[in-house]
This record gives sequence, structure tokens and C-alpha cells, in this order.
Amino acid sequence: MDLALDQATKWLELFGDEIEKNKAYLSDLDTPIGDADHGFNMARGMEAVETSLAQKAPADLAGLFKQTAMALITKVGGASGPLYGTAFLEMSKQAAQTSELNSLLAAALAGIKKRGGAAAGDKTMVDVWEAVLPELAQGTLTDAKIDEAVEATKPLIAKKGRASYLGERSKGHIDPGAMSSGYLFKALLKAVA
Amino acid sequence: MDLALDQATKWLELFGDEIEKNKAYLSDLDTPIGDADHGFNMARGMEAVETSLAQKAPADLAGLFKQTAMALITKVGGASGPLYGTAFLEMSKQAAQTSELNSLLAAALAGIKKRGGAAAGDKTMVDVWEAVLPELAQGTLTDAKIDEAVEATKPLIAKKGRASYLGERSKGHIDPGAMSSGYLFKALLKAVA
Amino acid sequence: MNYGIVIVSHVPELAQGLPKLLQQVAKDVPITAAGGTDDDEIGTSVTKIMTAFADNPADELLTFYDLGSAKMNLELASEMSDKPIHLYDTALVESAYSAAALLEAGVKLPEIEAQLAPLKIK
Amino acid sequence: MNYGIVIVSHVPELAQGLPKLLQQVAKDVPITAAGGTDDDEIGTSVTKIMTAFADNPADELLTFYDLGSAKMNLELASEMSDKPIHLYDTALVESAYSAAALLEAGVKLPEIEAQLAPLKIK
Ligand SMILES: Nc1ncnc2c1ncn2[C@@H]1O[C@H](COP(=O)(O)OP(=O)(O)O)[C@@H](O)[C@H]1O
Ligand SMILES: Nc1ncnc2c1ncn2[C@@H]1O[C@H](COP(=O)(O)OP(=O)(O)O)[C@@H](O)[C@H]1O
Ligand SMILES: [Mg+2]
Ligand SMILES: [Mg+2]
Ligand SMILES: [Mg+2]
Ligand SMILES: [Mg+2]
Repeated sequence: MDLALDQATKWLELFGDEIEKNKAYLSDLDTPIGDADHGFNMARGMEAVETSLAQKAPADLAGLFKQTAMALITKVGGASGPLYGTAFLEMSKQAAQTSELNSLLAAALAGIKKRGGAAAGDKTMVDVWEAVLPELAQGTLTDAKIDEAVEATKPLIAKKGRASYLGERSKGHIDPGAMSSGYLFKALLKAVA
Repeated sequence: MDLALDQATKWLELFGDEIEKNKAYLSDLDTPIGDADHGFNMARGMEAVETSLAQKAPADLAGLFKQTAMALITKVGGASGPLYGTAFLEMSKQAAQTSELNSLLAAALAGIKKRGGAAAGDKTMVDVWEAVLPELAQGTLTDAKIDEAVEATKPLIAKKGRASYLGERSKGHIDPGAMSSGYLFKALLKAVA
Repeated sequence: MNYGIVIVSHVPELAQGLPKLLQQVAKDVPITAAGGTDDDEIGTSVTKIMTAFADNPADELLTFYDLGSAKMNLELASEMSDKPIHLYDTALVESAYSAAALLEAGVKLPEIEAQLAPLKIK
Repeated sequence: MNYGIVIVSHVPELAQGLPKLLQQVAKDVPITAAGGTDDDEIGTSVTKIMTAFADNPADELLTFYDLGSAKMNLELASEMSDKPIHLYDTALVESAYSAAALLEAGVKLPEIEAQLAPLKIK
């Protein structure tokens, strides 16, 4: 399906709301296997996105994603900044060619993997993106499946990011970036419904 | 030969004088293969030795070497601090058993090698000590031989200390710690003459 | 070709301190640094990194960092920069020190990189 | 057995900054540091190190350093100290960070040392 500008705008608003609502929880997830700031990082970033979009209404999808990318890159402060920032930067470039949702998300995922070097199984946000994108493309994605994908990071041993320093001890904890990506896709489902 | 307290005291005075006179040169040697401070480090250390001995005249050889060690350890500020400091600390301990010079110096060298982990050929002060001690024991040590031992560090590739970071580039430069050890043994020869 | 060094750390004090250690053995090598977020909290900033790139008078930069997210911001910054940027996954302090000393001694980049290789730990 | 970390650097700012990076992921681990000479020049001080040992409330200390002369002063200080002192020839920033995170997670020393082993570069 083609993603319309108003749908994409709604997507980001809903995502920003979820982040703000759950920032303490996200930072709690980031405590046993990180530095306890993922929620606060993302909240700061999404607030900057909101400010940016309020100051200058983007003309099109590419503009929306570009402004989002720059706000996240400059304001998030942690690993999720360059990662989500690159995701939206790639969607911005892709949006010059197409508004087709799966194509945009595929470009975003490719960007995240290139930027962070993670693969499925490394216990990062990539695990959620890899599980979710095929379902989305088939039209079979649900909130329940998103929850499963996030939960599936729990038993993994982290290979990337601060969690990787914990080695075996990263097992048994949900990855915070996976959780925020879960919110991202739940917000998307609502926005395009 | 047994080292008398007055000879050892003279030894340190002469060494301190040579260090003070040549501190800029020693630091110059420490420039292409180090951080340009060996002479200033040693001058600061030997000044502290002089102050310490003036404040409290040691009762015996062990006391003299102990005070020297502590002044060097606390005031030198660079690698030569713990190295020369350990050398004098070991001589202090050995002096409780014997005043025999070769025995004292052997203990000092063992201490330097244990502290810094260097062996002959690593392009450090150890190279001079290893060359000089046998000659001293045989009674054949001269200023010329000391100069040779110091000069012999020139073609070596450094394996220890800051010079080791230069790799091949440490070749062709005299080791500063070797030079200061050269002064140490020349001062000794004068003091026991 | 003249080379400079850029240090990227999550901590402002580290970014201020490490160049002092390096400059002692590399007085002629341009060294700049980016430490902490824009608000000087623990983190890294693409903006600070780009400033460090621009402020460094050298034409080509060797960059070193502490943790993985610093690397990602370094890569973003280098994508947005004109200068050739070299990024090393080597022990921050020890490899930056090696690179600084070797650059001061006039060693060429391939040889420097060979000496940095055993320090790759990330 | 409670463990603490001691950082020894030639640079005062580095000794102030690195603990901040560590404390973020190890809020319950005691971390002290010794940076620079007694006059706060570039170098290390046995006196400062012994103070860092004594000020650290832990019974047993994991110590990390930047350059070789810091190691020698660390060894002198540990010979003069009562506490068991463990010294690692590993990449300063990256291994201190690993040790801090692992201590906070309650990992035992042998396992921590196994994880530090690949970071041995000095
Ligand atoms: N190299 C990477 N590739 C993919 N995702 C990563 C990578 N590094 C970190 N992450 C994600 O970022 C999240 C942590 O983000 P955040 O806490 O904001 O950054 P930081 O770890 O710098 O504090 C992790 O939970 C993980 O999902
Ligand atoms: N591990 C070591 N073993 C023996 N000698 C060493 C070692 N490391 C350094 N040195 C000696 O110390 C000298 C440098 O002393 P100095 O300049 O005072 O210390 P720094 O290198 O810390 O500035 C070198 O020239 C070398 O002779
Ligand atoms: Mg975090
Ligand atoms: Mg963080
Ligand atoms: Mg020196
Ligand atoms: Mg020095």
C-alpha cells in the first residue's frame, strides 16, 4: 500500500505518544542490560521531531522523514539516535521514488542493519523489524504478533550494543530497542488502519 | 668490595650533579622516542633525594637507599621513578645483609627487571646495567665501556616503555634511561675510586 | 597528505583529557575531540563530531571512539563530511596514543594501520 | 567478596571522566581513580594510587591503567597495600567498562576475567 503523508504524520504522532507514555518503562528495560536511558533518549528525540514538524510542515513524505531523521539524529543521544535516524533517512530517500510502504520499510531496515551491523538473533531492534516486515507485507501483522516479536528477544544473548558487554547475563531480558520498535509498528498499524 | 656509607652518599651526590647538568640533554633524547621529559623527571627526583638526605641523615646504607628510593618513587613522575626507585629499594633490603657492591647492584638489577619486565636487548636502562655489572665485578669497568654500553642501545628496536610505540622508528636513537644509567655508573666509578 | 586525529567519547572529560596525553608525544599532529551530547551528558553528538572534523586543520582524519554508538555517529558524521575519514575499531586510548606517536615520527598510514591492527577489539 | 574498580591514568581529566562512563552502568560498584602526578601534570603517582585504593570501600580491587609506567606504579602501590589488588593489561576504557557492567550484574571474577582476556593488548 502507498503511505499517504497524513498517515505517516499520524504514525509519528502515535509513536511519539507511546514513547512519552512508556519512557520510564523503556529505560527500566535498558537498566539490567544497558545504561538506563533508552526511554528518555527516545522521548527527547520524539519531542524534537514534534517541534521540528510544528515549526515547518513538511511538503511531502520525503520531507517528513528527513525532518524526523535529523531530529532523532541530533537529539536522541544514544545508539537509537543514529539507528532510528538512519531508518528515517533511508525512508526519506526511498520516498523520492515510491510511497509504497513495504518498500520504504525495507529501505529503513537495510539502513538500520548497515548502520549498526546487527543481524536477526543479535538481540536488537533488528529482531523485531525482521519478524514484522514479512507479516506486514502479507497483510497479516497484528499487535499480538508484534508483542511476540518483542518478547522473542528475551532469551537471546546480545551481540550488539551495550547489552553485548553483559554476555550471558543479557539473557532473560527484553531488548529496549526492540520494545520501542514494537511501539513503532503498533503505531503504524493504527495509523494505516 | 664493600660499599661504605660515605662512598654511597658521594655516589648519589655525583649522580644528582650529572643529572642536573644534563637534564635538557636527557629530555632531548626522550623526544624522538618518548615524551621529552626524562631529564626533568630525573632532576626532580634527584632534587627530592637531596632534600630528603639533608632533612634526615641516614644512619646506614640501608637507610640511605631507602630514602633515595622513596624520593624517586614519589617525585620522578615517569617510568624511571618506579624503576630507579625499585632499584634503590632492593639495594636497601640487600644492604641489611651485606654492603658488598656487586651483590647490591645485582639485587638492584633484578628489581628493575622484575618491575619493568625488560630484558637485555629491549632498548632500556637494563641494557646498560647488564653490560656494566659483569665488568664492574671483574674490576674492568671504565667510562669508555659505560659510553659503549649506552651507545649500544642506539640501533635497537624498543620493546618496552614509550619508545616501544614507535616500533622500527625507535632505531637510531639512544635510549634516555640508558643514558641516565650511564651517568649513574660513571658517578659510581668516581665515588669508589 | 597531512593527517590529524579525532577522539570521540561519550564523556566530555575524556575527550578533553586524552588529547593532552597524545599531544605530549605528537606536538605537531592536529588533534580535536568530541565528547558527550550537545548538553554535555554521557553520550555522543553528530554535531560535536562534525565540528571536530571541521576544526581539525588536517586534510585527512584518523578517528577513534569508545563505545559502539560513538562509532555510528562517527560514520554518520563522516558521510556528511568532505574530508577522508578513517575509523578504527581499536582500543581507544592505546591506539590513539600509538597513532599520535607514529604520525609525529612521520610514519605512513599503511604502516600505522599495521601497528594498530592488533589493537582491534571492537 | 565485594569488588571495586580503580582507574589509573596519566591524565587527571581521564581519571575524572572514565568513572562517569562506568558508573552509569554500575551504580552499585565502588569506583575510584588516580590521574596525573601529584602536581596534576601528565604522569602517575604512587601516592594518588594508594589514596584511590584506600578511598575505595570495596575489599578487593580490579585495576586498569593506560600506559606502562602507570602499571609499574600500580604494582608498587599494591605491594604497599593490604587489599588484594588485581591488575589487568587490557584496553583501559573498554575493559574497565566491561568489568563495571559485569560486576553490577553480579558476575563472578573468573567469568569477568574470561571476558576481559580478549582485551589484553599491553
Ligand atoms: N549495533 C546495533 N544495531 C542495532 N540495534 C542496536 C545496536 N546497538 C544498539 N542497538 C539498539 O539500541 C538500543 C539501546 O538504545 P539506547 O539506550 O537509546 O542507546 P545507548 O545504548 O547508547 O544508551 C538497544 O536496545 C538496541 O535495540
Ligand atoms: N619497562 C621498562 N623496563 C626498563 N626500563 C624502562 C621501562 N620502561 C621505560 N624504561 C626506561 O625509562 C626511560 C624513560 O623514562 P621517563 O622518560 O622518565 O619515563 P616516561 O616514559 O614515563 O616519561 C626509558 O628511556 C627506559 O630506559
Ligand atoms: Mg541506553
Ligand atoms: Mg545511553
Ligand atoms: Mg619520558
Ligand atoms: Mg613522562
